[in-house]
Amino acid sequence: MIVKDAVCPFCGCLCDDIEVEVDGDRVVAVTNACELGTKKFMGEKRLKNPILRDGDAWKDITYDEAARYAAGMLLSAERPLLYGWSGTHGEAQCVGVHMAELVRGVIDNTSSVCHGPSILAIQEVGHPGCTLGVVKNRADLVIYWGSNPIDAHPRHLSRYTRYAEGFFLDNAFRDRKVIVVDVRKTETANIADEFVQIKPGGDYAVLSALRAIVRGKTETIPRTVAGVTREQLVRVANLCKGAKFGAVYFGLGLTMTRGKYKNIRNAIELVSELSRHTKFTISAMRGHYNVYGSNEVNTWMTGYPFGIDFSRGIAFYNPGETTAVDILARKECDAALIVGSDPAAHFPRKCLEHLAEIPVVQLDPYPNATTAFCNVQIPVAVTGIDAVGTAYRMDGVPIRTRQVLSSGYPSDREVLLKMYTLMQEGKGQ
Amino acid sequence: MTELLVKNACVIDPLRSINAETMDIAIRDGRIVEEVSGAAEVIDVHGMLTMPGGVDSHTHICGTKVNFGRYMSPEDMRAGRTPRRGPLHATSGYSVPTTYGNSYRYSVMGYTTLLEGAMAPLEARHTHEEFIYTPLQDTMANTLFDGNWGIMEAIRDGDTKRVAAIIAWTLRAVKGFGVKLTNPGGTEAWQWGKNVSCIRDPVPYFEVTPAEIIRKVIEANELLHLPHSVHLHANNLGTPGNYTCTLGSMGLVPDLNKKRQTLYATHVQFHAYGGSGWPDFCSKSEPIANFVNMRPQIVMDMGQVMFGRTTTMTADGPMEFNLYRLHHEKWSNHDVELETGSGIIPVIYRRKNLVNSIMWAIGLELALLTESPWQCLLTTDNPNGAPFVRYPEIIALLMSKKYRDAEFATVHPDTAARVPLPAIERELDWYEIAVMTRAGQAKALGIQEIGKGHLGPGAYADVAVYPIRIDEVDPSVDHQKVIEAFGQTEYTIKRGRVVARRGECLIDGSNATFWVKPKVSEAYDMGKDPDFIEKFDRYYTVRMRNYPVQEEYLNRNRCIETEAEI
Amino acid sequence: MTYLMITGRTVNQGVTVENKTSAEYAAETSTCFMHEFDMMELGLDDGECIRVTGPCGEVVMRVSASEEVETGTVFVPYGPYANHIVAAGTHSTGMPDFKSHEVEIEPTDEEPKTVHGLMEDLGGLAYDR
Amino acid sequence: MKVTLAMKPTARSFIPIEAESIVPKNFLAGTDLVVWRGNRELRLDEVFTVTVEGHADRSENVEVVLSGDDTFRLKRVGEYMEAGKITVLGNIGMHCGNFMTGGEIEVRGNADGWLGREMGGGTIICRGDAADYCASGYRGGRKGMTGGTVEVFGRAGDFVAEHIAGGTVIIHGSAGDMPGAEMHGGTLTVHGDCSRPAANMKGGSCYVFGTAQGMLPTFRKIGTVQHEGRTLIRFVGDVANRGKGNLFVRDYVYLD
Repeated sequence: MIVKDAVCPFCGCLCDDIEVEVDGDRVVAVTNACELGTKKFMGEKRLKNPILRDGDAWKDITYDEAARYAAGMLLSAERPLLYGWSGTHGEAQCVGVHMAELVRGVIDNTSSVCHGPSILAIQEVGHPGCTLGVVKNRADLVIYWGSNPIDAHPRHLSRYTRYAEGFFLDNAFRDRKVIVVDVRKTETANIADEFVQIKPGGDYAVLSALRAIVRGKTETIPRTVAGVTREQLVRVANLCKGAKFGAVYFGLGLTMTRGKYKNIRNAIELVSELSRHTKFTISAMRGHYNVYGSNEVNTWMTGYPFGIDFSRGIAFYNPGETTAVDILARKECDAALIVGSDPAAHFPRKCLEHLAEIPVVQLDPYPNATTAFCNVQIPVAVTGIDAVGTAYRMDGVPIRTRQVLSSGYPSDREVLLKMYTLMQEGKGQ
Repeated sequence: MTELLVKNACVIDPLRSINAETMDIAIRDGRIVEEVSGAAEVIDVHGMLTMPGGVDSHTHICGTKVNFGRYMSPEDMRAGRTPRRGPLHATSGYSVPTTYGNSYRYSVMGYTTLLEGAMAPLEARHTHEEFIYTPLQDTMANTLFDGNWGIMEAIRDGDTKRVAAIIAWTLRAVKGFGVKLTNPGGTEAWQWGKNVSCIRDPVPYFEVTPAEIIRKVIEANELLHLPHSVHLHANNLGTPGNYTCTLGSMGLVPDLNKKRQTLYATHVQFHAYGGSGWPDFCSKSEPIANFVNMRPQIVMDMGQVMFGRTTTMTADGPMEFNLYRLHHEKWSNHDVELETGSGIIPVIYRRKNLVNSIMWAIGLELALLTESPWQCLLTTDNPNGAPFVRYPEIIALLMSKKYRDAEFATVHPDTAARVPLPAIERELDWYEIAVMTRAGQAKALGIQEIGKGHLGPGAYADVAVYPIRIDEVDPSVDHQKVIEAFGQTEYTIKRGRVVARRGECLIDGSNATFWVKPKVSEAYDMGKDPDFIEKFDRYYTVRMRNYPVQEEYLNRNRCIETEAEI
Repeated sequence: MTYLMITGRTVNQGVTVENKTSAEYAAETSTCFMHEFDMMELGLDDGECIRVTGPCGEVVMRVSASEEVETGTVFVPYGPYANHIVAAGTHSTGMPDFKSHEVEIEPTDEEPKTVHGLMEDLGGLAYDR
Repeated sequence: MKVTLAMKPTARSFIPIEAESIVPKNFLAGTDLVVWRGNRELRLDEVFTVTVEGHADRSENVEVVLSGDDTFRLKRVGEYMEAGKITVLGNIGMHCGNFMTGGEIEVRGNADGWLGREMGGGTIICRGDAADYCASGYRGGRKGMTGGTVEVFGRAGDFVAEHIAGGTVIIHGSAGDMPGAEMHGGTLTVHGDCSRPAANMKGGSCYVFGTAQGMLPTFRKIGTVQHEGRTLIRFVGDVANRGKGNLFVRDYVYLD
């Protein structure tokens, strides 16, 4: 059987033109997807059933036993952390928020170590953005800043920018200029019309300098800024002002470096300044396929996109205090539920040392690094492969993923609902 | 079977011409019935003012743009926070509250039906997801067609039936209710950083004018026999002197429908400005209201501004950018491929500001100068003019000259020379308020026939009982009592269940979504049109098969089928 | 010698990320990409082992020559090896300095640990079935 | 009246305790107050040994003294404080003196993040170091500190006085990255070194008596001035942002 127009649950591009050939309960071929997506569809070695750590050994348990363990753990905790959420569908994320409200815990998603700083910046200055198709059809200038789509979002270039057809571009490949700004000469830099190489930690200064130049204050700028000559900065500023439609895509090269959200704020303010001259937009290159969905769900249900602390009943938000890395490193939680992410692979070691000390339950289809710190792991279906559900693309477009095969695994939502029901009973509701 | 009897209600039900009659309301299984058995639960309301549940025919509560307003405003979320209590979820926010916050607060004010004013088709799934978490109201979504490429091309080709066919396909795909035009043509121009100045400016590349878009989409809307008329946010919102553009747009509208208006002009306060710039900015509510008084084919809503902090959000991207350049506050914009766009900025309307004072006056003037309350409905374009929790104050202002004068004394002193408000003596009565807050809204939306906005047998049992006796309170004097009464119902009954009582919501609820499926002939099924399919595949970034919103996204699915003429 | 360590996504990290117990994932995420001049200075050949010491510990990786990194800078794919030495401080923003860590690098005869080994060092228990 | 709150030693738990009830005013009505450890409500005397000496009928006459080894776990002490005095003998947790409008808080040890966030008046003295976001604003907020004084005798972390719109902040040691970011009013003085001061400033004054590392390229150099016996270089900016703030530094280094 061939499933057409399947939705790839890997990165924030959420490509929805994938063809998946299925033989029984196995994917045998994937067409249109990039290497990352293909591997995800072809994934193997799932965890077969829920497991419980019993001293220095693992034992198999039932889904009911696992759900009871999780519910009990969350109900008895004084400050449980409910973390992850970017690797699951929106319907499951909604249950997660209700759980956090009920047990008065902290709910955070992977954006705190991804584009959380971008959100902090947007909260200061807003966000002039657009959907990907607007860029595809119009942009004659695309800037990748601190992002390397060839490795992280391989089809971004072919579907939306460098190699994409555009309604308003006669010859898109020739008429569309690409600028890459990075500290490394990445593979993406090799396909750029202009590469701006910045000294590490210098993004903020370069962005400030560009803003000043766009405002006609070139004389204030020193001869070089973070390794970039003033001449090149002026050239880039002129390319931007001369474009009919410019689009900036930024990545973790801005969010993870010195200054964090201030870098993004500066980039957004550059785009707002350019909007006085021509059309310009800016967007984040989001990693997990549904990290934006967890921001959206959290926002409509709690008012905040990530890092929400319900300890006091009402929602409190303060990234840096209510975000997972900070809480774990400061040992400020006493239980953790992990869904749709693998913090043990992606968090600094100090966080892992605390995970080793507290009870942890994880929902994940595969054994992963976090498994080692779990008291219970519950295998679930993979959204977009053996479960359906809603995901939000990096530009905010919601797409319903398709189920391409049946595996018999329950979805995240089903498992979470089972836990939530037990928790409501535990709370006498 | 569940039965409820609301006894001794002082009922105002304008769609049935009932004005303050004391009667009992019988409810069975969520519907109004003639009578119930002796086993029915009885609520005696002792002569309190009782109306059909409130209907808001233009509010922004769910979807991409609203959620972005929340997302970018953690400072707004610090207000209005409540913890989870019993069946109720936590809430946050003042001007852009969480979905639960919106739903609970509307319910406490007696509202049971809401129309989300602007849904981008490509992002419709998001609106529907949020509807599910707006549990205490039934919902429907106006669908944006202002910058739709296919429609502009069909208009350029003079093919009105194709315009209708694209609307039909899209409404059905995205589970939309009505046709919304926001700054028609302007949102497409904005994707080049440009705008259209008024209805005769051609849209770049597509070479059609806003006037053509408005007229052809109106014709298409009527070909499809949609319950609601075209819902227009006119060009040129918020600029001095824009009233001529508004009159020009209204002048395009023929009278095509016997049951309802042919055009719903929204938040007209923002479109009734005189002057050649900010220095001579003034009210032009009189020419607008006079024009509407002579044209039954037009219904408008106020778009009232109230002083204080709020968040503006609209599909009108270029207008928001102009606001940003005025305020230099934070600014968000979100253009949607082949369809439309949106913009968001926070604002504070201040009494000390002359322009803001004039805006405040204009909304009230429109309501007071429009002779028929059926033609000017009460809204703030929530949250653009003010959050909807300010409605009770607006009702009191409309009912009391004394209250208006007292408020007027606190606004910018130069306002008097720029607006007619101080000379207007009219005070609206309870019946007129009932029209403007439910009956007129239901009629304008075309949902009275499916049982909304009235209390006749067969209607949805959505009832608002306000803790006030209208034979004892003189609204022109006791405006404070009016504000209190409309701020908190004694009972809000939704689908036959008491969902809110004296300011407290009681149950979690479950909403229904109304949407429209026009039935068109095979020849006009765009799902099978090769040109439509080819353009979709080439220029959208979502596959056509993945575009339609599945019925799984409708909590309670209420499809309204229409027989189209194509 | 002191280097600036940047971590980030690579295609190989991405294709193995759903199979963290695999040798391929361990191999990719324990690779330290380095400029060949820096390798010459340390006397390193492609594939040799290095001890990388960061603000909160040390970890053994394998070096790989790369033209993408500048001298003085090394690049390590996201994963448990780099994170073994990344500090947890976030400047109160929620986000650690994943892309701006000073590290010391020296040749070593030790082999990189397995992912399981790293996790068990921190108090975890590997699941290996 | 002197209220002494001696924090009881606790098990090895680091769950923060939110104690916004600890403000002088609340003790006028007694010590029957609650604090929260995570999601658990606790009586004040479950966490502290409470001693009251003397009597007061106005907040001005109340001094609260906090002691113990674990006071670094207390958050929000002195929130919305209007008058009186709080003395913390050791370290204090996050958000001490949030929204404070009057009175005095003295921290003898170190203060964790967000010390004096959105402060409107009064005085905070920190004898040790202050962590990140000292005297700053809130996420998404337009305005940070609007009045009062924060004086830190040790070092300050990153983003000190972010969004400051009024009031005075003095750091006797060095400050971290981006002190005075987005400042639009008020005065920030850093006696030691810092990096990237006054980023994107619109107004106000920022003094750095040490070296400004990574000096931003978008400040216009005006010349030298004498200030409190020091020769400082005066800049105006941030020109990226139509800013008209004043930045004075002893010396500076660009990232060139």
